Amino acid sequence: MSPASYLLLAVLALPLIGAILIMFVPREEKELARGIGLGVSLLTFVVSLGILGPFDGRIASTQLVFDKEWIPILGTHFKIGVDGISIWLVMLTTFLTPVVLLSAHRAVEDRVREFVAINLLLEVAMVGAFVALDLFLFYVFWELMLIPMYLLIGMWGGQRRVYASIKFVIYTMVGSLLMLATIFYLYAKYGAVTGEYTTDLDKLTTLVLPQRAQVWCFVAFALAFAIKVPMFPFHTWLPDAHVEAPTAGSVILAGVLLKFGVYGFMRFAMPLFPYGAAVAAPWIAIIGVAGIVYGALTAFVQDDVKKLVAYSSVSHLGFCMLGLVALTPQAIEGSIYTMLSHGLTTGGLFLAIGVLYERRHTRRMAEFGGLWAQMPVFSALFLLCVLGSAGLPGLSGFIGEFLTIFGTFISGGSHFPEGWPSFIPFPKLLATAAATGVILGAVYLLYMFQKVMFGPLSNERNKNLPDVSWREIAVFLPVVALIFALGLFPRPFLRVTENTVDRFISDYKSRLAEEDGPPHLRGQPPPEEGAAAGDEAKAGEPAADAKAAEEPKAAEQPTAPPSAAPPSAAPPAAQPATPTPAPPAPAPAPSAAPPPGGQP
Amino acid sequence: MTRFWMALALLLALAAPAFAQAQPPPVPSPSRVAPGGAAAARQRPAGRGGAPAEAAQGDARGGSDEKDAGGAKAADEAAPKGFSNSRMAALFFWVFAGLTIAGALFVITRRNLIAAVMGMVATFFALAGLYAMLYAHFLAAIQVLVYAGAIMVLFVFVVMILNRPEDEPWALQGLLGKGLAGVAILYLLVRLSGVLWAIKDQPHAEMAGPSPPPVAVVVKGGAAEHPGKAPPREDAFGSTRAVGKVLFNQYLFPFEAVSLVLLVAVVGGIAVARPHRDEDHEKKIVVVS
Amino acid sequence: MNDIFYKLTVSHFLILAAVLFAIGTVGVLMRRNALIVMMSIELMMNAANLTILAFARYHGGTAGLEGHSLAFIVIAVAAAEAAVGLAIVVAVFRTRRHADIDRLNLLKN
Amino acid sequence: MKQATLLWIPALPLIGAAFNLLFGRFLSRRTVHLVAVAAVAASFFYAAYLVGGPLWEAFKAWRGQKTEVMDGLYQHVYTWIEVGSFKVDLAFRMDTLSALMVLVVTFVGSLIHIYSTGYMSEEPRYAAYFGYLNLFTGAMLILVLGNNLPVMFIGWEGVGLCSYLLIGFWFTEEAFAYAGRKAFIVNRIGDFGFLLGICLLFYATGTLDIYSPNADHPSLMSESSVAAYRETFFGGERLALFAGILLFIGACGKSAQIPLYVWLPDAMAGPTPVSALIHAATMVTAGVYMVARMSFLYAHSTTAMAIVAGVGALTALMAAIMAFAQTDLKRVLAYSTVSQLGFMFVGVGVGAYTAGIFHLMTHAFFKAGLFLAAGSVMHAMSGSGDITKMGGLKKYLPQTHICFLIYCLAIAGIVPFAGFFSKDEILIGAFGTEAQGWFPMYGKVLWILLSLAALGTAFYMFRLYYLVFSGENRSDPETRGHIHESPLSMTGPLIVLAIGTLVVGFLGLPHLTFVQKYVPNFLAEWLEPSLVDFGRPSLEGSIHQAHASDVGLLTLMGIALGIGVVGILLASALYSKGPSSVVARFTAGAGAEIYRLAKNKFYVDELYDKIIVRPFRWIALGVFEVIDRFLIDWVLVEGSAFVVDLFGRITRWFQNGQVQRYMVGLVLGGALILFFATRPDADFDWQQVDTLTVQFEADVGKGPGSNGAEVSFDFDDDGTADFTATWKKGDPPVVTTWSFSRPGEHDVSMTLKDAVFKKTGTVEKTVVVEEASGHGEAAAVEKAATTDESARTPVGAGGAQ
Repeated sequence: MSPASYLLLAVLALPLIGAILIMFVPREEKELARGIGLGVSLLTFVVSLGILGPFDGRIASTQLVFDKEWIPILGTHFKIGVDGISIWLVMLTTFLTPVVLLSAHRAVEDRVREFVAINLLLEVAMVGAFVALDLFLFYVFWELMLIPMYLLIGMWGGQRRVYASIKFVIYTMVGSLLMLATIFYLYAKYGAVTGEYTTDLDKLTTLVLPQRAQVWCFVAFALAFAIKVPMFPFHTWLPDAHVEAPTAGSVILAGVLLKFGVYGFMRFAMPLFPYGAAVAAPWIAIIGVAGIVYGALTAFVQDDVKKLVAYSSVSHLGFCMLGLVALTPQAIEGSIYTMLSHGLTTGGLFLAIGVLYERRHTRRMAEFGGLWAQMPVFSALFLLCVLGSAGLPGLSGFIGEFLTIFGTFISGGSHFPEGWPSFIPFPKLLATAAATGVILGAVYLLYMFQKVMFGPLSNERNKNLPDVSWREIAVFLPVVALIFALGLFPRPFLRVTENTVDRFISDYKSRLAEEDGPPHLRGQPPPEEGAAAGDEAKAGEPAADAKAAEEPKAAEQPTAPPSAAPPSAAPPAAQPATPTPAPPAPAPAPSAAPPPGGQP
Repeated sequence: MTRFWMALALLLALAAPAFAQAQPPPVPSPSRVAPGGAAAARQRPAGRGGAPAEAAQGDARGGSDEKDAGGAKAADEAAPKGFSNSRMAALFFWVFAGLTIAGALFVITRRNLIAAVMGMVATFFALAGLYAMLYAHFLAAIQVLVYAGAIMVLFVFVVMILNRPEDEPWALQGLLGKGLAGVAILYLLVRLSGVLWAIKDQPHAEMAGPSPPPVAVVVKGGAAEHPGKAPPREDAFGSTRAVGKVLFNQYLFPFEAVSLVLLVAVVGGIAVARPHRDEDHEKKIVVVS
Repeated sequence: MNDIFYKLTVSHFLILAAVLFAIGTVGVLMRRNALIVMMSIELMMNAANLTILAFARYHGGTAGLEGHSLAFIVIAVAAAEAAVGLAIVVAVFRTRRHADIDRLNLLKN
Repeated sequence: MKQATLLWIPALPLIGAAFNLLFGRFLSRRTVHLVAVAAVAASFFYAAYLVGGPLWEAFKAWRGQKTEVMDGLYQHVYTWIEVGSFKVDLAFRMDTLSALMVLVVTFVGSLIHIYSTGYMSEEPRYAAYFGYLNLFTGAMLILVLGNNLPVMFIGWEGVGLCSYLLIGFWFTEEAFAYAGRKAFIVNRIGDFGFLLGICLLFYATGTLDIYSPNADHPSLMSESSVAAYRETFFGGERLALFAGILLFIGACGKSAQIPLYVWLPDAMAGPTPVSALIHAATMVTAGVYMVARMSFLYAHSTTAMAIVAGVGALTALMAAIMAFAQTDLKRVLAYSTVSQLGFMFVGVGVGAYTAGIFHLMTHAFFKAGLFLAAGSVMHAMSGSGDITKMGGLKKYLPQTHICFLIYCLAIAGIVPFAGFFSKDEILIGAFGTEAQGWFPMYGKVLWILLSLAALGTAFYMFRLYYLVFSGENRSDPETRGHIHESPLSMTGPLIVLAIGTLVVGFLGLPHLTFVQKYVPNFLAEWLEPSLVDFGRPSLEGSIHQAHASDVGLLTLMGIALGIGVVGILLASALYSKGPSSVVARFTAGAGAEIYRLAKNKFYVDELYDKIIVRPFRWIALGVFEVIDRFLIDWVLVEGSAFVVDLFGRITRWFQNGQVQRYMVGLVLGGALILFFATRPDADFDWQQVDTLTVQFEADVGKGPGSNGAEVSFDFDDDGTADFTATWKKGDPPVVTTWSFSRPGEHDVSMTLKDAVFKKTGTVEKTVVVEEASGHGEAAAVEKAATTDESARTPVGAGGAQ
């Protein structure tokens, strides 16, 4: 636990302290509350920038690990840390929160104190979920996220806010409960194999479940995350939530919350259940592409600007999912990058819509038109966000989409199922279909832009709209600047992610290579059925079981299964090239080793 | 009508403890005079059951003659047969039981509230009598004081406050369910009575036997814990002192808790029943009704 | 046959208590007037008390006395319950002009 | 390879753009246009310096030994994207081809900037306009100079964006804004292909650099890549075909070829200088440039080239026909642009890359000039571009008239003017081309199409000329009142371009031996290092130019010239005095159909509207309403909610807040529990004590019911009790023995009748009796034979221990 890891802890703690602090501010002191909130969130952002210092991009594994035993009986740890995947998402979170707070300066007038506190709390939950390295901890943060967002929508939302918020919560709950059950299943299985009961991610990833179980577990996890993403059939909560949520809520929702779906796939679902992932991959890819097209189509026919952007999110996150399962470094980095840029561009769009809504209290396109003449600066900012979202080269959106399509196109598709019609170059086809998203994105976004900004300034009420104030410019400027920065200089961002992604892929492949059988640790052949049953039985008394688990360590023979099954039970194919060191650190996959915790 | 019930209940109930605890003479003879006194002398009568106990001695004597033949069953018992062993006691039991049931039925059948309350009173008194027969003299007293006294008076007050005979006594809606429940209750009753009846074959199931031996309650920090001191004194079973010792030793905390409960109940009762005057509440009432 | 009548056993008291309890239950079930219902509840409590005391007698000794103290506490609680319950009845009656529990369904839905 | 800070060439206009867009609104018009023009001009001069200096050196050096790829100037700014093996440098390279383009772009660009200062002088959003213009120039230069496809793609999309912004510059007109959007989206459709082309190329070659400075790192031109192009990819066709086609789709979008040309005529909504710069001189030629730039790719698929050339030829002809019937000045020019672009594509498509680029260059001059002149005319006509309302302007606008005439001659291909040479080369190239995989005479067919197109070009251009300048003025008086020659800022560029039109043609004199003897075709030599086989031996399968004899060439040139003259004469015959009655009669009578078709652009827009735009909307709407709203949101989501609600309503019957009903539940539950709990569970153990003799021990259970319970055994399974006993509390357990008649399995049933509840429970077990004495094993089978009040069979009971 390096001292730097306390930095990470600080990122978690600061907003929490801020939130508590703000609850002591008297109700009337709105400015004070806002000030504290802004200050705290900015401070948090600065501290999170500080993470980049000790963080070493060359190390693929998680760093700055902070590990404390949490609930000894359950074997859960308060274990947090960042790696190349999560670090930028944490940054995104800490970056968007102050932006949001600043943007809501005028929009929110009632219950300001609660509003700010809730936003900070949300930040805590989101950062926590990104850095959690313990399944249980992750689940706690995952659910914790729900409440502030629920309140944001429910308290400061629009007319149908109650419907929307409840829909949002129930949707997410449905998924996450399945996930919880699966977590317990894993927990029990791991405890049965090695007498140790823990929810530590790095340890659980060393467990190899039977393939059927993997498929089911993956489905359970995938549902939870697919709802969050949201992937195509599970997306209908998103438009409602977005439309009803206040600007701040929408920005955070689109900017960060949706990323948890993809992130969850990356961090949990795929490493834990590689076989299930492999089985599901083509379907996820197809659904992802379907989502791209579907989201674009539906976005095109919206009249409510916010709804349009919400559906565009569905489309963009389709890219993320596609890139994720394409399993080439380009594609995965593309999907991560798409997440970042989507957080910025869509966040920017929602901010812009918020500006419009503050002025006109409507979001219907038909109400607007010709605004450019009235508010040129705002239009320019809006246009930049639109173009960034439409993936114009030189802006952030392009890199992500391009890398995703590109990576998918060149991916061998080896991990796609055998039965697939071979005469179809499957990944190329997917990439082609995904690339249509580039066209469609331009179609609906520019359609929206034209309806809102171009044309005659007919509507009387638009005749004297004020242009953006300096405060609003201050809100937009960092976002737009980052959109440019991400578009023009993606390399620093990509470089930090690269090693982690490479390791992710290699791990995934090596895990996939594990042969089927009752639950066992990686690098060890599965015990024969009877022995497995013995494992189950022995789950009761960990001591003896632990001893059984020690055996292979003591005896230097890798093929000895945990439950002292005759080595003959193990097919020779199972034997790793090198003698396996003690679980949970088998040689073929150094990744599975316990996290070095920042000290290389 | 109600007056009659009340009078009867009172009479019998007052008489009850006396019959319950009156002791037979050591040598039963018809010409025996004032055995009650002797009884009182041999064993402290649960006189705390109340003055009526003393007053009822006479009846006890009167009833004591025609009993001994029936008590054959208990012949082997070393202890002198108690008076409660007699047909008389049994008779009283049945009377009290009948009274209890009757009162209870009266409670749930009358549509006149006063009548119901009176039935209740009767039940309570009868129960007091039964308690007394069980040598729970203290509780018999409490029963009379608290239930028949306080609670019932409370009820009566309330009935007076809302003097309004309910228009339709039986809740008709959900009659199906209630009918079913009735049948179920009957079934339960029968079955359970079967079980309970089976208990009588257990040893010591005899209730009309001699009074339980006096009890020496070990008082915390009392003599029993300090060897060399006098052994703890014995008290008659069910006497106030005995119960009190137990209550204030082992069960001090529950006792305090209950007293707290009572306090809360009093305060709560006042708080709830206090008429509200603020007009917005009046508005609420309008909305409600 | 005579035994049943003349030989009092604990069963007699218990069955009596059972009957009393049953009657109380029926009262709670069937009647609509809150007061009656409360009285029926009191009946049930008394039935319980009777049982307790019967067993107290049956056991005798300190155990019996413990039973007595339990019965005592039950009575106290019953008193409290009666007080609060009646207060509620009064309050309800004041607002609703009736004490008909079937029609006291504000909390429903 | 020479290092040179090429970055400045695009950077200067971009800086200008940033400056104008950010601060322009606070500055005076003067500052604004000074900055803008200065930026472009500076970049032109800098480029000119680079070309004249270092590049020229490199060129000469290369001409010495024509063995390797000419390096040209190269600058690696920084690495843009790098993921795994995929690496994109933001690198610029200036070779002869891009140098040419850069010069054209910056030169014409600066002229048009200057022109704009006059033309747009009344524009309120002056700074924005110049900002966009600069931005465009910068993007175009990035496109031209970019050393790899992604960087090219930046410019590619950047120019698209600028054209979107500039077409919709006067966005208050709904139609203009729509035109801008149309342009962008159609371009996007092209870019979609371009993007996939990039992916495919990387997939095949593992690199995207057009040229790589260090030898070990492969580039798209290196042998390994070339080999990759040549191997079959799909359906027996070479990869070069698919890559080429995909890239060409992008080119179609950018350069307005069939089927993606529709946006260009609408693009005339933008300010005229914009049309001149973007939609005539530079942006639209990007596709041609790209094809030439990737010539090393196209050279390996004759099919791809055939398609390119064919599309080009068709476009050229079709656009020419459409141009006949247009009555709007700029639209005519727009269609002529489309047609000319078709010419260029034929040029590059038949392998006459030099010719294509040559025409690109000359076209940049005279078409830009034409547009600027048109702008000047419209400026004079107070904004209207309707040629039916013009006429006789030659006396009002002398300079404009002269320049316009020159341009027209050029585009018509009359001899000394630039258009003649370039178009001629294309025609010759087409005529003399045959390649494997083409059906014979394909080149000839192209030639015929192009000749027709050329005829049309000459005709409609001069129709335009006559309608505008000759005859007497047909405009309404007050417009005629203030017809005036444009200011110098506008006429100046016209004149410069006119001179250019006169001059540039001589850069590429025809390949006549006697001509070449004295003046070599400079352009061909200049472009040689940048095109197809950079001095390498011509690759097998690529296109062969049949080197015709001088006579052949001369005849072809003669024919071309003749065509031009014929067209002009025809036009003058019909339109020299304004629209003549002949035309009227023709359009009314015989040619009515054709006329209507041409006038309505063959209804292509309507067709697209029918088959693409509307269906798209319908599908989108249907998808949203049916799938999203109905199927997912209503059926699935609300449906599940409804089910839950239903159960809620059902359970609410119990939880209705009525204590009495709870009581009912309580009592019923109690009764049920009692009912089920008071079953006597009969059970017995057995164990063989002797031969055929088994000892049975009854288990009467516990509880009050067991006291006085009756136990009865039925050993021989005849239904009658063979042993009966009553058990009282305190008795020893009921034990009995029974000797069976025979060994083997016997069904023994025990019945227990309890004392309290008077219920009976029965259990039946199969007793296994062995010959020998000894303990029998645990009985396996247990059946629950139930009496009227069914008995629960205790699980796992029985069997001797």
